Amino acid sequence: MSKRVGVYICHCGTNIDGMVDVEKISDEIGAQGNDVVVCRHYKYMCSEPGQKLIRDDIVELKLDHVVEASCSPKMHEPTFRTCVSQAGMNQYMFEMVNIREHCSWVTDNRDLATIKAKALVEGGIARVKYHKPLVGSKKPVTPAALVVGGGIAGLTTALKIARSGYKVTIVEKEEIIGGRMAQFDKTFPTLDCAGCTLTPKTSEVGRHPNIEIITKAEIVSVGGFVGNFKVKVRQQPRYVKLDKCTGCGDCQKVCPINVSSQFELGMATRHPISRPFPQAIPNKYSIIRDGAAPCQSACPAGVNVVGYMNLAGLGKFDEALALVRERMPFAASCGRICFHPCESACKRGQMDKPLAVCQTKRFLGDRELSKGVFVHPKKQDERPERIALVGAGPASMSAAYFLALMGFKPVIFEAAPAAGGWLRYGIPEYRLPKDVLLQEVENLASMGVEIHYNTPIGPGRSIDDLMKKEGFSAVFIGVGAQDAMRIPVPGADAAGVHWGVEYLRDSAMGKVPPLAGKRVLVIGGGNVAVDAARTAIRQGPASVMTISLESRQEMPASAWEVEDAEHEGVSFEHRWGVKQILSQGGKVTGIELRAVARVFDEQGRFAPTYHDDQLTTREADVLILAIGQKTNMKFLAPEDGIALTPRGLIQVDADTLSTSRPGVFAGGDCTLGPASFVQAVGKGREAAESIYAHLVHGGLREVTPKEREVPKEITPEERKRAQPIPRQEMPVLAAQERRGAFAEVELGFTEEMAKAEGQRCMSCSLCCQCGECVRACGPVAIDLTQRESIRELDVGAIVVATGIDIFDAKKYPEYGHGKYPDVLTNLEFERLCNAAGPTGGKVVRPSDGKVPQSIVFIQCVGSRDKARGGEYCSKVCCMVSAKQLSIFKHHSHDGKAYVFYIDNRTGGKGYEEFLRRAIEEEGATYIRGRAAKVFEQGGKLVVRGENTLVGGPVEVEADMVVLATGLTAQKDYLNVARALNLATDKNGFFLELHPKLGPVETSLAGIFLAGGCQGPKDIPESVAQGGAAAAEALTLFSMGEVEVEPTVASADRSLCTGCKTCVSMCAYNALSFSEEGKVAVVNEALCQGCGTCAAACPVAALRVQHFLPDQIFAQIEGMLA
Amino acid sequence: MSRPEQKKKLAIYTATGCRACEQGILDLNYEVNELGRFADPVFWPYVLGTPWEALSEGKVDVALFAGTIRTEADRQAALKLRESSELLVAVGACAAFGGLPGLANLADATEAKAGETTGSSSADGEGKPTLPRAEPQGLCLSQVVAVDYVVPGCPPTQNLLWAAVLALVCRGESPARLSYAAGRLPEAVAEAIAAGVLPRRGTTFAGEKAVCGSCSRIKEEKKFGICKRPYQEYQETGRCLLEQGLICQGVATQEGCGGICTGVGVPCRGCFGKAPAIFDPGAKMVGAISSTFDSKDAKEIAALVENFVDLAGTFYRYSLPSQCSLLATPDKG
Amino acid sequence: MSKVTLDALRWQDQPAQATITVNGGPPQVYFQITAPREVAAMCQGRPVEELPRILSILSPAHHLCAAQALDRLFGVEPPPVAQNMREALRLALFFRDHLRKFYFLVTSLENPFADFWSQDAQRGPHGLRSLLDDLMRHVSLAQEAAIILGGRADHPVTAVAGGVSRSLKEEHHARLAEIAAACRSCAERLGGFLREQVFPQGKILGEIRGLEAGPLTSLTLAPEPDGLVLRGAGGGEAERFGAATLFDKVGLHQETWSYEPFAFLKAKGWQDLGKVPADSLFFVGPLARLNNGQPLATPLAEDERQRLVEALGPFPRFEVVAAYWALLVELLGSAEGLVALCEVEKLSGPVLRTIPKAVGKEGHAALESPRGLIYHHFRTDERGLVVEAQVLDTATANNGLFGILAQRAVEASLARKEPWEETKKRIELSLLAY
Amino acid sequence: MSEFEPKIIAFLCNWCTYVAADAAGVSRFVQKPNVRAIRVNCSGMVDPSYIVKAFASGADGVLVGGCWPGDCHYISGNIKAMRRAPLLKKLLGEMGVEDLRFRLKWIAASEPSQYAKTINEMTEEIRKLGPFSRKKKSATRSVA
Repeated sequence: MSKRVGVYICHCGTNIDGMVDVEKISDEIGAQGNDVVVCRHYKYMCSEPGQKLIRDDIVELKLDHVVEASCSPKMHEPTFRTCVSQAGMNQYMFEMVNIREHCSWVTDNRDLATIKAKALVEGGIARVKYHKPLVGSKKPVTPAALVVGGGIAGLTTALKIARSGYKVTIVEKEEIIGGRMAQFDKTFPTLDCAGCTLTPKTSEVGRHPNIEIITKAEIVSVGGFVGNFKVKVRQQPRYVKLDKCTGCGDCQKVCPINVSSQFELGMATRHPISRPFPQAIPNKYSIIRDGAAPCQSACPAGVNVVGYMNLAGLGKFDEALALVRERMPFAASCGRICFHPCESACKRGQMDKPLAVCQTKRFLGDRELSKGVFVHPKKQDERPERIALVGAGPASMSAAYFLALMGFKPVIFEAAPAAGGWLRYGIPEYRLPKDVLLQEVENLASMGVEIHYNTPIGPGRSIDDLMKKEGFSAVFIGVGAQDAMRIPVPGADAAGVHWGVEYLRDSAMGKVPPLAGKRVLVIGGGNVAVDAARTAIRQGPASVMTISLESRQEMPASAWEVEDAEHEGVSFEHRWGVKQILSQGGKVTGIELRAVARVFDEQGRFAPTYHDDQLTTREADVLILAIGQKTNMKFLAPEDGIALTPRGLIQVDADTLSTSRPGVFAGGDCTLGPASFVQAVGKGREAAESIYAHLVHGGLREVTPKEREVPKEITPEERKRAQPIPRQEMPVLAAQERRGAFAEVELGFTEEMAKAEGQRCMSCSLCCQCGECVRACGPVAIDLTQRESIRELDVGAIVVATGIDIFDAKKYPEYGHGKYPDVLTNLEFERLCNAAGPTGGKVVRPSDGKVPQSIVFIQCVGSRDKARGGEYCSKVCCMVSAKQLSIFKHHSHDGKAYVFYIDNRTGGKGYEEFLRRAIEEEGATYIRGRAAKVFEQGGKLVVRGENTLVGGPVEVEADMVVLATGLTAQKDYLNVARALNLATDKNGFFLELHPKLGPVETSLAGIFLAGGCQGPKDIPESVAQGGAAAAEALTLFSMGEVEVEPTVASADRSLCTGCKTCVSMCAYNALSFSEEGKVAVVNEALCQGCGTCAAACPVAALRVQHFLPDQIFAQIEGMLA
Repeated sequence: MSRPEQKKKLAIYTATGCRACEQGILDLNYEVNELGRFADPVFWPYVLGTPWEALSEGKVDVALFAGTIRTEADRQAALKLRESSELLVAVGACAAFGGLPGLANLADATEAKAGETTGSSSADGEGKPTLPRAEPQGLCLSQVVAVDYVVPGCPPTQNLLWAAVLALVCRGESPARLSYAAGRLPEAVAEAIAAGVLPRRGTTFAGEKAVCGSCSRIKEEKKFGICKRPYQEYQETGRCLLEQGLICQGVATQEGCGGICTGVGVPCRGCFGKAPAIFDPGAKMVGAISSTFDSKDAKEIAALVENFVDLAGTFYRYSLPSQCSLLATPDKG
Repeated sequence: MSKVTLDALRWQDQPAQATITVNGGPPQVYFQITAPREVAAMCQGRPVEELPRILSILSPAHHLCAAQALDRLFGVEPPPVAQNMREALRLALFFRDHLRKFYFLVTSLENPFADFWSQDAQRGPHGLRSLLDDLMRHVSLAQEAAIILGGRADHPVTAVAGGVSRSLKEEHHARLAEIAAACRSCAERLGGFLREQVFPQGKILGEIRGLEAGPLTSLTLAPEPDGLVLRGAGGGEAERFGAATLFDKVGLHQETWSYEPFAFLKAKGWQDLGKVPADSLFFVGPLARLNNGQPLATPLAEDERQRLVEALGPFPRFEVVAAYWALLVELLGSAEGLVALCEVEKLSGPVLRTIPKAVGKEGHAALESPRGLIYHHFRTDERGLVVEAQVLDTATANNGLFGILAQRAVEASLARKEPWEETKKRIELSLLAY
Repeated sequence: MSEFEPKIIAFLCNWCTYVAADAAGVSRFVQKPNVRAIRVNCSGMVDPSYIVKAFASGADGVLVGGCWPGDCHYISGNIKAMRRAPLLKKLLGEMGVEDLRFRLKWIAASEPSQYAKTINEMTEEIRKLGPFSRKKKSATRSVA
């Protein structure tokens, strides 16, 4: 079908016609026919007569395509599109050819320019024939806005939108709104108080019914499209309920922790529970907590170490013990035998020595035992359910404790005559005295836990029986690993050979063979082996030697235990393995050993190999083989229906500890293999929670999100915070007194020692959750169990006002910021001036508190310096310094102010006048030139620079130096950009749609920018942009619906093979793979029309409307014809 | 048994090529045992020994032409068959796109061995015979004469070959198995066959999408992090070969084969020619693969590209003479 | 001088024609291959691992030969299951190729689509019609086996460096065993028919009986790995050498009137085709393979070989009936081999490929294809791109022999004063057996 | 015959390089009149097929101009262009298109002088290379 194309060529006065022979082109094209119905040229096509020419032709000549050759489409494409649509033609049937900017203006050869212009027009004609009419679709708008950032720009936007009657949600990263402006003292050029201008706004925002503020929150992702965004917001816990907090401040009075205040730029400290300043909005407290401290994360039972150590530091031992008990019921035992991973994780260990956590805990436990009064938290209302617990080891005891607190009736069945399991029969008395254990067991019994001794569970009285016949509602299996692992060693049946775990159990029961005068050999490298050796040496043998496969470093036994054993006279030999046991007349005489080649394979798995040619023997009368331990599963009956893992352990769900039989739970060694006491206690508590959920809620507990962990590396800030107290050393029994005695070796802390140890804690989690504030809070507003949460918001427009950051002055080491305390950044100086600031508004030197007599301001720190900072001008620093020196001069009239500057840029209303006043009235000395260096000389700071106006170097003495640091993008700008799909420039500032015509719009329809996040701005500009962004959002709301551009991608189902090449191309998630259709699907509302997918699509099934391959190919051919 | 009034006259010829296509036509007869009822092969030199003169005995209804145009004799054969046939069908990748023999077009003239014959059009005096002169380069049939239908593939799969015979020779007269033949044909073609009308001229007897559409492999995510060559290790079954880092042209090749090669664990090399909407298969393959490079770093990308070899010989393996837009000469007619 | 060109000879490897010039004395016959095969130009610059797929256009067996050359080039040994799959494919191709030749033989003077079986005498379960049905069915069965094993039948794709690209599925195993058994009984039936009706008194064969080219040297694989053996016409060994040195022994001669070069033994030097005896030529193919006089491992084939030896002597001459008979021996042998190989355990295993660690520089392989010995030799650059690909195809090796056979056929035909049309058929039928 | 005037097709991104080209015009930076620009939304939209098409249709050079990495109006479209260029160059090279004939350049809206410089350099370099002609086989090429 033939097309009817009209071609119009503009002279643009002489702009085009001067260099291009418009008439000639027009005649040639008009003469060629080929679908071109008419070709006209005119002086000014964009003028009304020019446009009318086109409109009339469309109607009279029935044109179906129009080509217009004139200036850049960036200039007049909308004009002509409107023009053709006025004549009834679809605006996309039009093509604009640029023969001015791209042709007549850049050539000086008229012939070549004419050739080029004609080629361009031919390209347009060829292309336009393939154009198709396109119409966008309409979608309703959600009349609510999201403002990201609660600084002055965002607040302005929020207020304007809210006042117009629409809902606004402000998402603010910090705990309060106000942004940078809240930190300022006075503002230029009027020198009025920043707080006085800001607070009325913040408080209006705070109380406006249409505004909701979400503090401590960030945008995670944005879905949807203009008018219909779905925004995910991640909120960090505030720990203080906004609706309950009255702002009375009782909480912060009792807070034991002091950390440096970010709001004050580290020039003051704050309590983790606090508010930055009294007028802050929301005018409520909040707690800053970085996450779980390494010690707490390391503890298998999850004990809040930081909390109770700090309480101990305050001398609040009862509260400390209560906090321990939330996770660890047996403080006295744990304090003795725990392998304390908390101490290994303690960050203070990176500086001097870790806190003596374990011993402090023991102190807390012992203190209670010595008082003889057992305090446990209040039990919940009694419940009818009885829970059976199998085994009276640590796991069961822990579960029983927590079950009892929940109101259940726990009943423990223990095969042995005493409780404690491994604690009782595995751990020698010198480490855990029996009476300590006994008291903890008695305390448990006092809570209503029944313990039946000598009552084995097994066939005859199986778990099945417990549930079916005896009416237990749930069962917990907490059996330990108390059988010795036996390996076939030749000669192991000789008299005098003992197995490690059994040997320990026998000694605990007093059934140990006499060892006096005998040579004892212990085989093994684990804790059982060392315990056995240390037990043996207390029985008066001639010698005790331990032989391990592993080297000293590889040994799994705790290093300090090995050391203690050596102190007590145990000798060690390493890297020998048993070949056979030598015996005579059925009695052991020694052992033959072979050298170990390696213990672990490349993957670190235990897989020993030996040199069979390197043999040796050791003589011995008694041999203890301590090569491992295992759980005896004989107590399980087939009808119990409890599944085991391939390793022979009870199979449990990792989160709920539920076994394969509903209602039966298990924890401790029988599920983990030989593990530690503290792990068993942790599992016991988890099982209790699961049992509670199972019986009370009828389902298993939901897994609560784990608190994030604080970084493991110590920070400089923490080093500063650490109090210089040495670690308290535990008094011990002298080594010579230990042999032959089972008296406890470690003697325990005193109150003073415990307190001192507690004060050593740096509280690297910031808030330690000691609970002091909770106890002090009258309105019960504090909830320390809060966790981060995700909220989803539906909004129609998003205004991004995330603000600016301050350039890090340390990147200019020659200026000495951070090295000399009296070199400040201008924001730090601002806090000094501020009446609510760290000095109460006195401008004094941080080093000595003296009032400075001379201050040097250094301009352009981080600005206009491509090498180290931004290439751009930060815009406000000239005025900031002029303002600050004026404030300084108002404080001390005789003071001298110097400014090293490059250019003074004061392009604002009243700005230049303000600067002139600073120079002329305040008498500041402006030196043109970059300062080269700041150094100390004779107790004074000296600024060396160059005076480029007079030429030559200059040195100025100063009491204080203020660096006019530049403004930079927020450090986390990329997170915001990614979450919102915003484009940024190379400095990290968000890209506006057009630098002049679209300053607050972004390339994403419905997402707007305001304030410093788009580039350095002063307050008036930020406010103006805030207003402009509000107007954009309001325009959207008042339109009620949005037209979705038709120049978007579409997928041809008849071509698409579902290869998924395109899916990862789309930066807007507009492309997805339809599982039903097995084809790609375009969400046209999300598509921005970039065409990346179309270029990648291997079958050309994806196309962007108005940029179809046919159209481009035709244009190429036309241009080259 | 009713027979059509007049059997269609059939011509079958192979120019320069391997004869697998003719074999395929023979196999049709073996398997379907139907063709003879509808068609008289009046001209089939390589199977029946028919001389060229047989062509002058009246118009042929359908000519099935296989092989690349490589010599003067091939060109003459194409012209003669075009002249004497109602419908001329390009059968197989060689006739359709140039095929493997066309690959030789890439080789540089200077690299060919010296002293080899180029064919001679005149006897050299000693009574020795002449040899048809070689064309400057291998061409596909449509570059020499107008072609009515195309049956692609190297060789064409039996079902599509049969579909073409059903459509062009039997014209709805055959009760034979359409569903077997029409498995992957576009609906319009299948309907035309069923209705006994000729499909639109220019129809390619192939599927309507690309090979991926019928390939059994699992596509998860296209992220090209490493360029593997087929001798390197990869999974025989399961995941998409391209996603495993192998160049596989299934993404941009017209379907119809059912993904035979990918199904047996070797990458597609495009014997069905480019998928219908594509301009140039090499450019599209470049676009599709490189777009998914798993890097944003120019150096990393350069290193990745370093591992690609012989793009032209791979992307235009079967279609160099006609579908490589930088080498191709335009079609005739 | 008169000149006749018999254009487009029936079904050969390559498009070919025969030109006969008579210039006074005896007629001079030129067997001309009329289409160029640009193996070097096609392969040069390709990644070497692509050659099995490219070279399969010469014949499907070239796919396997190229894959073997790749094994050597990459220095990898295919796992047993892969070797078995490749061998099974090779045997299936043997069966299909040979069976096709018999189909053509049986239908030789007729149009394959015509009702040539309509005479009542040829009806019935043992008639010709039933036999042809059987042949057709088994060609397509062998084709199906080749598709299962090779992915495609005519241009297989599955043989890759170090093994094969695909494993067989359960249903494939069952089907292959079925096909193999069917093929064996088909071969037996065909053997019976040929023995009874064709070889002794077959009308068709009778006409070209006695057409011989011999005595000729034959080139086959040696029993030891990677070795080749040249045998004299009497079956005696002339020379044994490593495959790698093939092109040291064999030269290629180019004539202006044929696109296909003529292979000859360098030791003897190139001699004009008219020279008798043609002792610079050698010959590959089924007959060449039987020329060693050794018993075959498979019983049916060995029985048939015994019959052949009884009838024609221990070292069959290069004569047409012998050539067809040799095809029958191999047809039986390949069917038997297929039966033996198509067992689940021989064609299944977890490892299908030995993955090469590095790209080698050079590789070669010689393989017995249905039409005779073929040989590949590749050289690559450090990236594994082909620098040189030398190929000896059966069309090249037997080019001279075909010339001689064509000459004999024309002479015989002229002697009987047959029309050219008959002469052409005579040439076609005599060449077909090779 | 007058001097060879190369024909260069330029695909310019609507947001950076097209703007730079406009700005170059506004600033009257004199440029060789050899470039014919096609405005595209993003350099990531430029299908390698377009570039091949341009050469096949008689262009002597092709320029793709996009935003600097990190500045893409469509977040990362230019990264896709950056990924495609080297592989496309390799293919073009095999087809006989010299390296200098196809270029991918990052030219920001703020770099009009850079745009003019690129155009001028490219024109002169391609002028030296001479017209692009499709790889032609010599008629006497031997075959075997």
